[in-house]
Amino acid sequence: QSSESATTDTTEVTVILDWVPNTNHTGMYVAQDKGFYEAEGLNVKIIQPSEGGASSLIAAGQGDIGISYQEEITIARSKGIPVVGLAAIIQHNTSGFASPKDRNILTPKDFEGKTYGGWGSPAETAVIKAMMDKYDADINKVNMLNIGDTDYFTSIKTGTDFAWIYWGWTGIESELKNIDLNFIPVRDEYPALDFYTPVIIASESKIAAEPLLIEKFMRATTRGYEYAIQNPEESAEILLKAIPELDRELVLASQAYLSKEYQSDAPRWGEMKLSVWKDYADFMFNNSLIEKNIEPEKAYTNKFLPEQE
Amino acid sequence: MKKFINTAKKSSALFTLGLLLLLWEKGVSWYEIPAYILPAPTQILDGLLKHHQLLIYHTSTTLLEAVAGLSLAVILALIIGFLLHNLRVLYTAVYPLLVFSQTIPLIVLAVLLPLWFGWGVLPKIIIIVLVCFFPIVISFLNGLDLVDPDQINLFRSMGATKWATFKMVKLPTALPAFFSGLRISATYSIMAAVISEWVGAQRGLGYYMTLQQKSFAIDQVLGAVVVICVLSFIMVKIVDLLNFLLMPWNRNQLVR
Amino acid sequence: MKKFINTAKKSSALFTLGLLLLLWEKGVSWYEIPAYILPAPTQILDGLLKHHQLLIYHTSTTLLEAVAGLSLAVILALIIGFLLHNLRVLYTAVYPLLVFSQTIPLIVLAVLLPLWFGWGVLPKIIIIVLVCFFPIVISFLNGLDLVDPDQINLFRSMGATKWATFKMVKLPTALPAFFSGLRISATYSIMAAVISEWVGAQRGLGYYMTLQQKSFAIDQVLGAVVVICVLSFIMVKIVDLLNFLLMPWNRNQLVR
Amino acid sequence: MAQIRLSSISKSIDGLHTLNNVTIEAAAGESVVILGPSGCGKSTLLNILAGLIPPDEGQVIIDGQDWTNRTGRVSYMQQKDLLLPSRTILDNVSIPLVLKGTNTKKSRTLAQQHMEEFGLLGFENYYPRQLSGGMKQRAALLRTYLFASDILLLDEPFASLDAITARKMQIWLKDFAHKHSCTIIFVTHDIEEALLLANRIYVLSARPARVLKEIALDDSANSTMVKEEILSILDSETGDTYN
Amino acid sequence: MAQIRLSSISKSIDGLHTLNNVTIEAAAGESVVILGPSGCGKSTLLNILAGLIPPDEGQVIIDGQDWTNRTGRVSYMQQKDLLLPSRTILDNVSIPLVLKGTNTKKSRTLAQQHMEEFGLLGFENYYPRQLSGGMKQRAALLRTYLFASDILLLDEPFASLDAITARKMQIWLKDFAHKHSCTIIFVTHDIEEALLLANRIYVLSARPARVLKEIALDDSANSTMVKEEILSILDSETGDTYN
Ligand SMILES: Nc1ncnc2c1ncn2[C@@H]1O[C@H](COP(=O)(O)OP(=O)(O)OP(=O)(O)O)[C@@H](O)[C@H]1O
Ligand SMILES: Nc1ncnc2c1ncn2[C@@H]1O[C@H](COP(=O)(O)OP(=O)(O)OP(=O)(O)O)[C@@H](O)[C@H]1O
Ligand SMILES: [Mg+2]
Ligand SMILES: [Mg+2]
Repeated sequence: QSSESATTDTTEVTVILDWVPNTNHTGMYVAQDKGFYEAEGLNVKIIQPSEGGASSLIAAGQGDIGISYQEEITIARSKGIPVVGLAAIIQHNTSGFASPKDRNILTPKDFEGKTYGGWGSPAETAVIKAMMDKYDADINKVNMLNIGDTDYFTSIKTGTDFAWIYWGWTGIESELKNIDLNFIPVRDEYPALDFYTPVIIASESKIAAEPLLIEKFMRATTRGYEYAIQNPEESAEILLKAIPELDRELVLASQAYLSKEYQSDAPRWGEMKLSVWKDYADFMFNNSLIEKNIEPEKAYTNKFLPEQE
Repeated sequence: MKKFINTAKKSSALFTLGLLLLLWEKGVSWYEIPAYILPAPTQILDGLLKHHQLLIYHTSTTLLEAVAGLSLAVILALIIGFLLHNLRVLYTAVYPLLVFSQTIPLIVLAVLLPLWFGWGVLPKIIIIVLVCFFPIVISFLNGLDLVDPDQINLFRSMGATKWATFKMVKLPTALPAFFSGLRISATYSIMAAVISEWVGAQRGLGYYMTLQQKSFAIDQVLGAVVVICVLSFIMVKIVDLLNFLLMPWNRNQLVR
Repeated sequence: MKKFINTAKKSSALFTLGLLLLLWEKGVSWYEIPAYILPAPTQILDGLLKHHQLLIYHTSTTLLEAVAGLSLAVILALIIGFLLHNLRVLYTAVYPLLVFSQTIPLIVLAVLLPLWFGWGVLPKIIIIVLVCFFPIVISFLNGLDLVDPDQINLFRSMGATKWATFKMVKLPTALPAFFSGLRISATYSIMAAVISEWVGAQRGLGYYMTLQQKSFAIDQVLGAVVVICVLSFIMVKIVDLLNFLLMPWNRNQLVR
Repeated sequence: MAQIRLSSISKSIDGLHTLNNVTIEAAAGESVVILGPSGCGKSTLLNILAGLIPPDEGQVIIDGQDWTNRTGRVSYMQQKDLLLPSRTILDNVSIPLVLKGTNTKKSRTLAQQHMEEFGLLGFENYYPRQLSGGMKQRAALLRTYLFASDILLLDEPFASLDAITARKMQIWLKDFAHKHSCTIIFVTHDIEEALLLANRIYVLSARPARVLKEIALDDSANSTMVKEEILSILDSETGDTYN
Repeated sequence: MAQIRLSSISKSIDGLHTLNNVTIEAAAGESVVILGPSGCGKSTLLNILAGLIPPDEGQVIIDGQDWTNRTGRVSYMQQKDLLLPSRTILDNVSIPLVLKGTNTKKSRTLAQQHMEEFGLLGFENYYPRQLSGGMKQRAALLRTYLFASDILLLDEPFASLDAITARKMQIWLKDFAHKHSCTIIFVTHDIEEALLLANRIYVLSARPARVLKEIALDDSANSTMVKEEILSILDSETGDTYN
């Protein structure tokens, strides 16, 4: 952690993560380690939350910056919880449906007759249905099982065939474990599902009240992610130094993969497109995942991202 | 007179509850707290009514699990209590481990159990039994130790078998303690069932709460909490009723 | 002789534990169960040793929380026990609500509390106190009721004040019950602290366990469970020691 | 003139008529024994005399003053020793002094001076559970005596002792009362005990208790005859053996 | 010839020498009272006689047969009534019959026939806590009687009753024993009780108990003199009052 040499006007910033600290968050740990936050006069505290998700906590003022994902933000906004996306940490949705090779699941058609291990949310059902519909496959032939918090590798040993994973973490772990997987990326099958995950968020009131603070935070964070993009290995070490509990191999491999995915094909790191917000909101609305549609242009903003040098 | 006092007692607790709810309601509207942070009691009630069919559906599952788990815990507690009481070797070897088992955080188990026992009803029942078994068996064992050794001597002098002595002397003596343990377990049974549903359930109040929570419906989450409290209360009352029915000789001591 | 039996008792429980561990170790290697499903005890031990510095770091946080929460629970239980015992109105109005509070699943609270109380130490302490307070206050109240009314009459006949009677008669009489409640709370205190870290934390065993679980390191998760069990055991032993020190008149009854 | 006078006391407890117009007197230095069957209301009577409960009717007069429903004048010892298990013998017996405001150290010193006479010397730092029944009763007596040494109410103090130990305690108490000229009101259901200790015996009826007979015992009284008399009074009174 | 003979019984419990070469006999139909101070080992002696614990030395001979460390021959009633609170009076007293294999219904019918003699008629379906102390002791006596009607061991059966009730029970028991010509071994620390009930008294010493004196009470015996004799024996024996 950075030394607290900056004396007078350091501002405390609390960041609430979406999950346990992992390679998605590297940029922030880099910014902390390299003194980027300090340079902006910020003292950043990173907290791992409960299962609750960051959105309502951020809206409730229990934290300044949160990490969320597009689906959560969309649901939150449709319920009148005023949170706004500030940057997409990863440009494309790297999640998909993974299954051990021996289950022979090559396309969504093959989901039929298999057991899916999920966390029981209607959104999962909608996504799987959308992908299967393309192949005229019947979602009713999928055995949907709620496995809650159980990790992927145990779930496939205990009766499930496929699950929805992030390649950047679980997929990488499978490579380390030498478990051969078939992987069907969501965005390949259904472009409207190429949503942003994870996303940095803040509440509307925070943005209105302290735009300067947000700007400073985003400037430093951007530097952090840019550094991570260029120096995957060193960044991984920085994350490991901050969170020594993490598995070294996994972090190194994951970071190598993710550093290429942070910015990907976008003009700058973090930039989001209206079409992605609109398409996914429409998808959710059409599938009754939200009761009323949102105004996509209000759900996010790129204005706190620093201009390209 | 006694009846009156009892009624006064009950209504006094209800009064406090009412007062708290009123303060809550007024506080929420006074400070303009948004519903996604803390809904007012009336909003929770609205939510309950709106979702009442769903809630009945999920509640029935949870209740079934709780009753099944509690019943199993009772049976196990009786059997293991009997064994531990009669085999002192077993007692010293197993009892400390039973105590140890209570220190394992349930949520960790909730995550690990499916690993070993799959996704069926088994891991759920294990969690409920683990929660409910302990208070019953401890109280039961304590109750069995309350037996007057002279009473045992009397039965020995009359040439009674060990089993006859257990049935006629020890079991009835241990019943009140057994029931006070069962009462505690009944209080926790619903909560345990809900926790067991945190992982790997397709229905039940725990599942319902997770879902509602993920969609920011705190009113529904708190609604489910209300249902849990009420169910727990009913479970306790059922135990009290059983207590009353099974111990006719003890009846006028039931008044609390 | 007694000493010998005690040693035999303890070693008998240790023997069972050893046997179970051995079965586990052999079973895992016999059935070739992969470590990410069920690691062998030796693997867990390896993990413990590998992470021992980290574990000490996180354990110290959890232990501190547990001790703070438990202490607060004790203070609250003494104060509220005193008030409820002396003000019957309060007793009838508040007691049923206390019981009700026990039926709320902790995980729900762990999710909701940060929403209301933020990230400081407050929501953690609330959870620990909620778990630990109840057994102590219940036992304490029961203990206070054990006082012989004739003893009270005697003190009244000597013109003793209510406070003097409480201090000299009721408190010492209630102490054994108080300690048996405290023992239960001590057993649960570490577990409660771990759950309280579910609420959102930067360090502590709960935080560590979540991290390890999400990094697919079940051996480390189980290692943390071992640490929790051991800590809980130590907490209980500390309570037993306090019990021994604070009740010199009761000493030879401590043997279990 | 009587030092203690309970005049026309009546009392119902929980709707149960317990005392029916009971009048009892004791002169200074006298040992008065109240004898009555179990459950007749003897303890209730002493409770009233000690000021712990108010009578429905009647008055408690001590030294000419009205002490009805007021505590603090007389010392009262119940059937059980009621020693606090959490305190040593010395701390137990010094409780009345501490309650009256004497500091702990001084109370102990004062109490210590009586340990020998009560046969407790050397046991000051023992806990009650470490003593025999007789010793515990003597400790309770000492505590009673230290509260107020002139009037002692004793409610079946020796009922929990075995017959042989009880007899020794009775003899000790008789000597003690004589030496310190205390006024003693002694309640019992044991006729032998009453005969041994009393200057005067009040025989009470079964509940509701009323005074059946007042018997003065001077040196000329033949104890065997008095005993027969009391037995015949009680026999005709108690009625149904079966309840 | 003696029906019961305890010959040279010695016993240590937990390293505590309790019985020291005690020899006691009882002829058929005789009431033998064992009198001794509290804690001397009276109950231990009865436990040995009932076969509940083995003596270290000595033998239990009943009707010429060796019954050492064997239960089932004599009936045994302890100081406490030991009625099961979970059963009605009728069910309580029929327990010995049920334990011997008689079916429940028949046991009840058999037990019912004795309810009147034991003064329990009409209380068959009451629970023990609903009865007075005297009635509970009679129920316990009936249970004892129904197990074996010829030899009854009674361990301070009336010690928990108040003196007046106890006296009535003693008289009732005396008549009963006479009528049914039971052999009774009666343990007590109450001299009056011993004098009333006994054909013969064994006076035991303090622990370790040995027989200090055997006193036969025929009609010519002067009870006051016997009492004085026993008291003087015990007084010299018990030694230190303070423990
Ligand atoms: N607190 C009470 N509540 C209800 N009834 C009571 C209470 N105290 C006493 N009684 C009843 O009042 C009657 C008189 O009781 P009390 O204790 O004065 O009798 P006693 O003569 O002292 O009896 P004992 O010889 O058994 O001590 C009894 O029949 C008893 O049942
Ligand atoms: N189970 C036991 N464990 C240890 N010591 C015992 C036990 N039973 C009795 N004793 C001791 O043995 C001695 C004799 O006990 P026992 O009960 O036979 O005496 P007792 O004459 O019946 O006394 P009491 O008149 O009080 O009933 C006592 O000093 C007692 O302390
Ligand atoms: Mg009384
Ligand atoms: Mg005895």
